[in-house]
Amino acid sequence: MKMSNMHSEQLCVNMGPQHPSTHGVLYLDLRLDGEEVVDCITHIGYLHRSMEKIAENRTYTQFIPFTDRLDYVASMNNNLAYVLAVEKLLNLDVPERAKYIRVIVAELNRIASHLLAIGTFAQDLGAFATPLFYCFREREKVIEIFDEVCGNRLTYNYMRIGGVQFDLPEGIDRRIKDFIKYMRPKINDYEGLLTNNPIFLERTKNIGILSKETAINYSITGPNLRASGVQWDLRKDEPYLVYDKFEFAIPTGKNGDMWDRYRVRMDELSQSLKIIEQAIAGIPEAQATVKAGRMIKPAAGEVYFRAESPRGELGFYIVSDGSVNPYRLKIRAPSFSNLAVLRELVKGVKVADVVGILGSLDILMGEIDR
Amino acid sequence: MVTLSSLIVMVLVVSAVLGFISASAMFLIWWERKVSAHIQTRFGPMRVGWHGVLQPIADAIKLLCKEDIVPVGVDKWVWWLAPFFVTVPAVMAFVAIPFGKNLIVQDLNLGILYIIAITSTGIFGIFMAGWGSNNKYSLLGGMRSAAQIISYEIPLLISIITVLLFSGSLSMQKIVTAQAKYWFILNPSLFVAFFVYIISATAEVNRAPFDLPEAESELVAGFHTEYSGMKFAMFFIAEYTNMFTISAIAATLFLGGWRGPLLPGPVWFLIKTYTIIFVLMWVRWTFPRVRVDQLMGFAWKVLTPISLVNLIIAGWFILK
Amino acid sequence: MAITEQIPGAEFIHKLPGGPVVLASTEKIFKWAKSSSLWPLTFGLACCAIEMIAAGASRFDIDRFGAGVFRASPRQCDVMIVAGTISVKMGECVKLLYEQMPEPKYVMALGNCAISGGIFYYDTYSVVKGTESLGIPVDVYIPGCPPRPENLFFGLMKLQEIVRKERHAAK
Amino acid sequence: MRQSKVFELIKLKFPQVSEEDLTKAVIVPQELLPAVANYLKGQDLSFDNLHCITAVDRLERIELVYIFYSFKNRQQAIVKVYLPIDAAEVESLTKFYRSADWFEREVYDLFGVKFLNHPNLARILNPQDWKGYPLRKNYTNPNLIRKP
Repeated sequence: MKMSNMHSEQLCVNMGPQHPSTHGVLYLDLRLDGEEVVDCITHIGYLHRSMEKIAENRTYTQFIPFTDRLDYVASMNNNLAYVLAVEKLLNLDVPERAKYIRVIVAELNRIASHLLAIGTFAQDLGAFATPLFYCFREREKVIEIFDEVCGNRLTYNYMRIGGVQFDLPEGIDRRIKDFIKYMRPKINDYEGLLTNNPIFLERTKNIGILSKETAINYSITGPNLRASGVQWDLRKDEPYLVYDKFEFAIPTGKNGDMWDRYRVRMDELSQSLKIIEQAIAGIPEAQATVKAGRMIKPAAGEVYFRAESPRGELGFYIVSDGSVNPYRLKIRAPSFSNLAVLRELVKGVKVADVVGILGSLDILMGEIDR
Repeated sequence: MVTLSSLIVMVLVVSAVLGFISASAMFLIWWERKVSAHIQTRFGPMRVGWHGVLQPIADAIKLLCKEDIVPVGVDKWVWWLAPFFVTVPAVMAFVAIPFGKNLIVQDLNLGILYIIAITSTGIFGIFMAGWGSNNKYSLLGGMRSAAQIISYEIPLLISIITVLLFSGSLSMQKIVTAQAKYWFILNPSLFVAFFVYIISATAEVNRAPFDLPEAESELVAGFHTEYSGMKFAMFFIAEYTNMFTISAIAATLFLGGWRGPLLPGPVWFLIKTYTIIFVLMWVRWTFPRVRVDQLMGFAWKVLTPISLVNLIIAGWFILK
Repeated sequence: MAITEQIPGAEFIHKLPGGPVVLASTEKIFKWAKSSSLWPLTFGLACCAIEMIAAGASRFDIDRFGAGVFRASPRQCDVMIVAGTISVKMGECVKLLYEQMPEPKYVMALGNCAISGGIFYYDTYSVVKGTESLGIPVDVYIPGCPPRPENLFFGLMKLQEIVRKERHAAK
Repeated sequence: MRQSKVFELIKLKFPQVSEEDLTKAVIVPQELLPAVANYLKGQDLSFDNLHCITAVDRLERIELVYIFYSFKNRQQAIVKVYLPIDAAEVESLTKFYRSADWFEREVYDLFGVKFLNHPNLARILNPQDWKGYPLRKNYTNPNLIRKP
């Protein structure tokens, strides 16, 4: 008798909302046949904070701190996408120096975010705490820089409409350069710890395969899309700020399995370091901010702007009616679409792979539930 | 006929063994926390006693005075008995472990068989915990552990049989005596057996990378998800005691037991045992976990054939 | 009820000469043990959870205080760190988790959202205005948005102080 | 290819569509939406990605905003559908784009737009027994305290 003909009674396991590896408050309704997943229904909304309703009652500047709390691992990138959207609405051009500063902090935050993604992914595969804590050790270095730049560890609230809150402090370029020098060999450490580990390879290769067509059809973005073999990065394809001045590659995967998604993130770490290096070298001495005023009144109109956040394309759709508050603000969060594909990916895999695939998608509940 | 004096001796020996077990388990818990912390570039417990040495004692006292929750819907008897079924075999195995030349509770002439037989019954407790908790995570953990332990028992036993071919006896003390000339691990065929034994024994005691029954990132806490307070502590102590037992067996069977120059026997025995435990900890805090089908595949497709071939080669050597 | 009263024969020990001293010191040991081994629940709600992990990670290392054993099962932990915004949908689950924890149990509200709703107090329809409004008693409030790991340690030390100063070892 | 070019192409095929003055978005009558989506996804325009669906409550009507993207042509298209507020119903796009599933559920949850023939039109962010549609301008809830 073939194994595939054997079925047992379906077991319904509720994973979450409190579960060590659901990355926050996600609730998966798993239907199991033995250890095999038959179906997985995803329930979200356990962190729904009604950001979009808040936005309608705040001025444009007042909403910046709320964007910090969307994707709280990459606050700078959220700030950035939001202020760029508002600037596009206002047709405001920011000084060159501000653009460079924005690129530097956004890329630093991308490194911090990818480190967390790699660490939690390894944790989900059962490498208990060690890779995660190694990643946190390096992440602390980035946070230290941010702490000096804007005085906070997690929610930076650093970008302003028309520039940045403060200019970079004295001597920060030295520290950033030190960090780059420190970080490069550490990437090799991770390669040694995870990449060539036979158990890790066995667990990640050819599992959770996301094909190119499915990825596009599900509107997957970011590293997950690139891992499926689509060479697409907004920083390169629709360059904003000064990304077109820098040289960097877009790492892509082949199969779109867990290992490719991990690989793409690992490669992006070094690419981000490369961008920061070039930005530090080319930063012009100038004013960092233009005065946009505290009460911003854009003309009536609509704008959709998206930027490449570490998890994918973060878009802001802002409708203005000419008053100080946005009439409607829609946040198009990358994790939202990235999570939607989970049900497709986990059919037929083992329970252990569900958490692995979830970890490899690198979702964050803050921006899914908003 | 039990006389009073033999009864007193018995009580003394039993309390000595129990005392050693709890002390050793607590030491191991502290040590594991320190080892893991230093692997992760942390310090681990520091505030409770010197470098946190009193930490496991504090933990134990705290667990002792925690509320003992009996969830609604548990299979009462099974649920109650499970921690005892896990702990008692772990303790009973100590009867036949030789700590020194004369330091053994009872040198059974079927010593190793007894230990293997006793430790395998620990699975009943785990499965009872999984079944009795009436929790799906526990059930999955219990089922995984049953499948895992049955599969790994085979390569484990075959690797031990390889040793027995060379020692010619099942008695633990005689196995140690047989290593008077050289440690068994230096024999090429037993070298292979040693690794088969260590891998299957790691799986047997549910340590990472084979810690599927209590896989935290998948099954919350596995078979002991619903246990609180002292019952949870019993699972914890049993886990560390089992770890000590398998390492002690490895030290006895392959590393010459309590034999060693200069230092007294028990010291050598403990050094060897704790070295193996340290390696197990090192592995635990470095490797990711394997998946359940890979785990079974590894046991049946890799370890069992290797150990069988190894046994045949060893037998051929001896007959030659 | 004091924990020592649960010990079999406590009344008899109390009557013996020196008995109360023994009981009192036992009580002290229990309190010491409880305060030095506060195991938190692995339970991150939102932003503050990242700082909670950071507090457990290499730089800060909450394990130094004996509180580094993050247990995923509520049955095995002593302190619930409510780290983040509680939404209306999540409220019931938080309450359930609190009820599943065995006594003696403590709650730390980490961050403004867990204290009062924080910046999500106004204009939202889906945020619970703090942990206490769910009916969960909070022992330590740690303000900040998010609080730094140092603040979490300060809160933890305050909680240890509370535990040591409790009238009875069993709550 | 610009948004206006996309509009012209759609206009050729579907004469009923019009262009919004301010935003240059393509306004599609609600009964034509599936046909337009099918055309957008087809060979001529190959908009293979439905990037986002959202809605705006304009008090008298609800505007549905569809953002399409074509990876082949590197081209974005914004399509709008005006719906009357008291009978907000439109055909679901799930049979063309899988990403529409969750986006439509979100719009249903927050604006109360009914998507016909959706495989599982249930609330996604709010609890299933939630009353009202929170992002409509006239939404009230005792929990909702206005900032003074």
